[in-house]
Amino acid sequence: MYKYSVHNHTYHFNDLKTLMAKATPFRSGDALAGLIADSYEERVAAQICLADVPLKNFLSEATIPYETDEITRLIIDTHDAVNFKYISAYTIGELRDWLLSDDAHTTLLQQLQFAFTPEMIAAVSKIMRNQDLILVAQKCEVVTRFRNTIGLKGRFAARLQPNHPTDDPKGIAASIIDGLLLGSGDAVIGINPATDNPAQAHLLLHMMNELIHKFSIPTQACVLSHITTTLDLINKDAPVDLVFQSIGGTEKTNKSFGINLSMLNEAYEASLSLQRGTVGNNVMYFETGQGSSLSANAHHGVDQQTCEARAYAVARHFKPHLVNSVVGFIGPEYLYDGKQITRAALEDHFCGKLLGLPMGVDVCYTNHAEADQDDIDNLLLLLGIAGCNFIMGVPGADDIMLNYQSTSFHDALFVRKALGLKPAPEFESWLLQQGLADDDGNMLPSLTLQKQLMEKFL
Amino acid sequence: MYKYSVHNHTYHFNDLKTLMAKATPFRSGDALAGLIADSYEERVAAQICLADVPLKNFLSEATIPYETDEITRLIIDTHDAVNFKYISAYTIGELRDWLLSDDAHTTLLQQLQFAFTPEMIAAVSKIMRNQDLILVAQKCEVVTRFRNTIGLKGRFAARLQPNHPTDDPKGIAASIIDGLLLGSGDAVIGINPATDNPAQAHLLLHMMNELIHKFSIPTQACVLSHITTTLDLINKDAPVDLVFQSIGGTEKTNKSFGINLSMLNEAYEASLSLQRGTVGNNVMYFETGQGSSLSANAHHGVDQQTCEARAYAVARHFKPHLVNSVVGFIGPEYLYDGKQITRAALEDHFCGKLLGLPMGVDVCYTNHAEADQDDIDNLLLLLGIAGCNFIMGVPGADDIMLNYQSTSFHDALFVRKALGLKPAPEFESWLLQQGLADDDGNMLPSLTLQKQLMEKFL
Amino acid sequence: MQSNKNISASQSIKKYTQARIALGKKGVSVPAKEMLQFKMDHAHARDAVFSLLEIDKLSKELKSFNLPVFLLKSKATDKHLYLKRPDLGRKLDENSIEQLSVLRDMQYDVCIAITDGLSATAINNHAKNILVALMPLLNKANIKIAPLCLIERGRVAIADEVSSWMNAKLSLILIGERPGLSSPDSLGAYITYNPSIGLKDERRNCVSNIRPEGLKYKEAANKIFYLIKEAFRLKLSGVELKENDTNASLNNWHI
Amino acid sequence: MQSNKNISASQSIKKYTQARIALGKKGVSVPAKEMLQFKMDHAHARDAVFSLLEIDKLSKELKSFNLPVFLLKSKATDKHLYLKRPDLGRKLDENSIEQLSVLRDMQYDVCIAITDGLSATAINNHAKNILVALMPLLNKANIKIAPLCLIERGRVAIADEVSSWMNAKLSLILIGERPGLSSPDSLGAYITYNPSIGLKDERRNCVSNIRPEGLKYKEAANKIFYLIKEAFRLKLSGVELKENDTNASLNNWHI
Ligand code: B12
Ligand code: B12
Repeated sequence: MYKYSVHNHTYHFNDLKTLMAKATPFRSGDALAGLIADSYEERVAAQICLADVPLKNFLSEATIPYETDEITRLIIDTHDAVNFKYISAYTIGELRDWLLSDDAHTTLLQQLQFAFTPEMIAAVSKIMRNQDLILVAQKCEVVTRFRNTIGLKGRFAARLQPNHPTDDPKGIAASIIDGLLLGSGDAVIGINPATDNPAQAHLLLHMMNELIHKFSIPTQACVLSHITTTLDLINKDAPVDLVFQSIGGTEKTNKSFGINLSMLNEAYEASLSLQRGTVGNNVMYFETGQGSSLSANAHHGVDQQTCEARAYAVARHFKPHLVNSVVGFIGPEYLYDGKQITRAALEDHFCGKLLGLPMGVDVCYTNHAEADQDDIDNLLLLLGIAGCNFIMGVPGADDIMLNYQSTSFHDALFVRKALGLKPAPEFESWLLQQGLADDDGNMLPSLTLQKQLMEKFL
Repeated sequence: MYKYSVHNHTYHFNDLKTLMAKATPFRSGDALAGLIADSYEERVAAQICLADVPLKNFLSEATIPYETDEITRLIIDTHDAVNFKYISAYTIGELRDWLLSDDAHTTLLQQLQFAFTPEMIAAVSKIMRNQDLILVAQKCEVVTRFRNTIGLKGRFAARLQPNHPTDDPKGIAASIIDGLLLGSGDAVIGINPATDNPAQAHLLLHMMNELIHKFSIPTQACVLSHITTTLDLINKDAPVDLVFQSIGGTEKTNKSFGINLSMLNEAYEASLSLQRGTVGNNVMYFETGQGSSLSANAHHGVDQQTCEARAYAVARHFKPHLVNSVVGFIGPEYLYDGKQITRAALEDHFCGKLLGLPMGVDVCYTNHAEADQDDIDNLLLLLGIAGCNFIMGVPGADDIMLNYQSTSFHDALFVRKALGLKPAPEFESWLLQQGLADDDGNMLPSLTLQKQLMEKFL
Repeated sequence: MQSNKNISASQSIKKYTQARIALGKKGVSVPAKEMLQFKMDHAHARDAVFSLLEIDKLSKELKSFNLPVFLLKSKATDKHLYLKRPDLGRKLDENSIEQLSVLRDMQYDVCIAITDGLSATAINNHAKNILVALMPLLNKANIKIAPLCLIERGRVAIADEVSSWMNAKLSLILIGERPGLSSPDSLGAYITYNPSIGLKDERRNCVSNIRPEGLKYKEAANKIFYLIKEAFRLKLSGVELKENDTNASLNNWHI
Repeated sequence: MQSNKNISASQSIKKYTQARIALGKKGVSVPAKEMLQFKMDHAHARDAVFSLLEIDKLSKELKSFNLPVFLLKSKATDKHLYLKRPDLGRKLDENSIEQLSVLRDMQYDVCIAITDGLSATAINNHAKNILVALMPLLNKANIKIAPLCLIERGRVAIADEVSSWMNAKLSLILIGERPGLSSPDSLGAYITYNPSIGLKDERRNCVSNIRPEGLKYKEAANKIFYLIKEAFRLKLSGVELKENDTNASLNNWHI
């Protein structure tokens, strides 16, 4: 039982998960779930109260019981008690202050990744302003490698997302060519298939494999099929670089996605065994997003941001190359407008980074949400400053299959230009070699390459 | 008469000012004035239509008649026809594309300042995304000098704003000391007096004069009294550094502020004659803000952002040291929420910079607006990236006299840290000398200086 | 700025996809024309979200399949509430339940529900056409189809409630997918074997992006029919039911 | 991090102002405690915006000055509308005009209006006290005061309309200033000589920040009285009327 008094009123919060939910900045999803604070005053009371909770409490009071949830078990069983000593005396408020202090530097934060639990980090994010989330995330550095190196400071990558409503290979290839010519694709060339048909996925994997090898592009490919489909494809010797899966932060959420930890593990082992990486072996690509647990009616009364942070505990277990919070994707029932999307994105990026993940963000919104390109522009820059590893590159920011607006090839260039950031180093060299970029990072047209690509794939 | 057809509907716009108003991104002030587009589709139709208007039209079709408004006369009479040749063939849409191209570089943009009219720049801003406003503003550089140099690339200044509800000199001094110790005050130490009592203003000017000279602080002081009060004080030999005035973009608005161009000119000449600057002679400090014309019922059917841009024509005539758009100050009837405030701030900064002004922004909101510190944090960074010259430094972001939330000394440090920016060079050296900062720009405590300051002023 | 030659080369790749490619660039930015067109499309997609079912036209069309047609509503009483409260969009309102109660003692193989979802435009434009292609397949296979239900402001899961009132073995719901910038009228079909209230989406299959520029009516009907057949054969639907048919359109997917 | 000694030194400057100084810092940031306190104050300031006039209490208090009291309303029918439509807050509603019409043929020197503005709390707390200090000054000067008007949801300019219905030579309006984070109850007084509908703010004078922690009642009353006297003497108010009195409180402003 937690409580706090303001003027003549005492607010009571039954348990840690309630306190955390009430301390959460307002968002539609938690309102939908009936978990949100009833007033601004109650919200701040909960934040003040949460600031005084010792970190130790988070090890003894689980938001979802250890017995009933394999993710809670994963969190507790992999907790790094040794490094926890650095911070074990702190409350949430003190942790926030410490994170902002110069004592909390890059390498120490890296060392503490498994000393933090998702709930601790979710809790501290709830009492932080956007500027705090950005300043601390800026200090984190999570670097991963497959055929190139993602996440170095001063770098900013983009997933090339060439989706097509009927998975037409030529249509997809046209988008890929456009994206490469505009410098996108270092994070991954990743196609969401319109259907979950394995034959088609196989075909697309082959096409990308040829592209990458024929043109010596230092990047990786992915077809974002269900993990069971991908596993089958691996068994059929399809050229699988990264294994994709959407994941959630509760066992039940993952069940609704048709997965569990052991399935993830099986796919992880299978793809590791392929040894397709050249500079490293981070083989997984995960997508997450606030709201998926509630959407699957699997949230156990835990607020959506805490569920999201728990998903990161799943992700980090498999040393992913990329983790992508698809932040505005589901719709306004979880994040209503640009303000909520922005806040959630900064929280997700912050939490993911502290928990040791190579976080990217799909800066996006749907047409039923109250948001527009201006919100996207703002958030892009904030994430760029916060040190986000990658964003999406979708032709003209319009995904014609998934029906939402994400960020474009141009947007990635915008962030790089406005903030002086560069693509992944191997990819940068490739762009230079191909005459697609000059030394200052300006993109140049390359008719030769374009012609070669078009001849091969169109 | 302008028009554009979508599907089966044709939208008609009677004149340029109507077209511009309808093309304006939604904001409460223009809705209040009855000028806003009726639907999103109409707004975009107006934008598409506006994109096709040749720049030349803006020289022949005034938003407010030449005959009835001295600001229109100022705009037309000082238009730089020679440099206009660079852009005279463009439409608004082509101007937008050109501004974003590499052809539009810093020095050329500086050269074009008086070739642009406020209306041209307001119009082009209306069809630009936030990212466009930021990218173009980033290329501008407007440098001004009095006792230090403001506006250099890589620099970010703060006005120290130590207001007190009864103008108590000790209360004000305490805030000044706090601000200096936290590295604020390079733009100006500027007090809004609680009353317009000249004796009091005189007193405060004396106090700041002593402070600046005794402690050799390379900065300037200002009491933000009405310009007539300041002029009287100059005549009474008060130590006036910068002359302040709130200005608007129509003659009628300025009348409601109790001023006109000749009064401004008189004060300008008077303060120039004092020769108090050491490294330069930019002696004016202007404040503006969308909504003031409507608030004074003096907008002539011109949208609030265009009125604001017209105020910049007034400002640039007097080569000010500082121009500050107090963007969220008036309240929700003009800019309803964080989104509108953010957009307006980026527009104002963009327009001011292109028109040749040393733009700062008071990133702020009132308690009756739908905004909070998260909006402030976001906007702060966006402006930092856009190259904004300065922001406010208010103790704890809470102005206890003007009753609104602005940015704090800490916020200025946050922007500098997150973006690697430094204070004005002369002020930076002073901070180093005093042991208040180290070479990396980290702020250090200086007990000696603090004690000296306290002994002198408290 | 790009040379003319280059522009025309890059233009030529446009024909392979409706995606916004080969836009050119000014500095690093999308040119004004394309940028404003994007905004206009956004305005129209927003309009589609708030579009309404053409009930009269649709019920006339549905009646042409010689099945009773029920006009139902979810508990979400308007579009704004519908957006914020998907839970209400998953439940039938009182009046709708009352209407369905007459079917209490019936037994059907397949129940077909049609609902606006996030784009009534999608249903207005395509619902009939897809049924025209699908119905003959179902009839030929001797599948017993329940009365058709046209539902205002439904979510996918409302099919679970509808079909449990009808005792249907499998439910098919046609729903307006959220409007895209380039596709304000895309239709989705979701199939659930042994539907019951409260089940999860992993128990369903989905055929998506149905519209002339996406998955064509005939191909969509084939896919749906394949999934229905397989569901009956395997007595399940969802993640364990894979869409393994190599149908006609797959042929031109080889590169 | 700061040393203890330094913290205590910086704490000692706190006593000179209510401003948020000497907060310390973590990295470059405000410590958690202060940051959260700021938020709580924001919550309370937001509450003040939506606070309501205690009409019963206030009319009782106002009646103690032996003047008739009118209870009026602006055309802004609720607080949300009031925030978006200041124009409505500048106009009396029909019923209020009807009430005032009985005064059509009267003549007064000063009309005093009292309105919630952006903080009813300010009026609830201070309106009476400031009048207690001011009324004797006005009475002593033989100034003829009109009936008092308590107005819900008024803006400053509503005083122009009120006083024109009463034919008053000068209007004084007490209004709740927008709430600050540290002052949810600050009161402002605006004085207009020869008020008439549609005039501009440059014709008014303002005495602001009236509350015990700001400008004290007695000093405020002195200032207001000074401005009223000067306005009658010069037959004007506004930018040309400067507040040149060196009143008591000015003495301790010398450093
Ligand atoms: C929104 C969405 C989601 C959301 C749904 C949550 C929500 N509250 O809306 C989230 C992000 C959780 C999601 C997850 C997945 N989705 Co999805 N999703 C969509 C999307 C973009 C829009 C759907 C829509 O408009 N529905 C209409 C509204 C009105 O109905 P609703 O009742 O509000 O929404 C329900 C359905 O959309 C359903 N749903 C969403 N996705 C899927 C996928 C499958 C296979 C099923 C059976 C149901 C389902 O969940 C919602 C809640 O019950 C479509 C793309 C499209 N063009 O339609 C893809 C789409 C339907 N999803 C797809 C896929 C593959 C998935 C995943 C399997 C991805 C993965 N590998 O893990 C997961 C698992 C879904 C599950 N079994 O629970 C594919 C389906 C391909 C196919 N033909 O089978 C689509 C077509 C996109 C794509 N090509 O990648 N998805
Ligand atoms: C908002 C505001 C403004 C806005 C008003 C526009 C608007 N639509 O609200 C703007 C930015 C335009 C403004 C301008 C100025 N203001 Co002013 N303003 C305020 C503020 C912060 C809040 C007022 C409030 O809450 N009113 C209550 C609401 C409910 O009433 P309202 O009808 O909506 O608002 C009207 C009045 O506020 C009036 N108003 C606003 N400022 C002033 C100043 C004077 C001298 C007068 C007579 C009227 C006036 O304009 C509004 C529209 O009619 C106060 C600070 C405070 N603590 O009160 C300073 C304050 C009232 N302003 C002040 C000053 C000095 C000015 C300027 C003279 C500054 C300058 N040097 O140019 C100008 C000119 C005003 C004029 N003559 O038209 C001083 C007044 C000092 C004094 N005792 O004389 C104050 C106290 C702040 C300060 N110390 O600097 N202001």
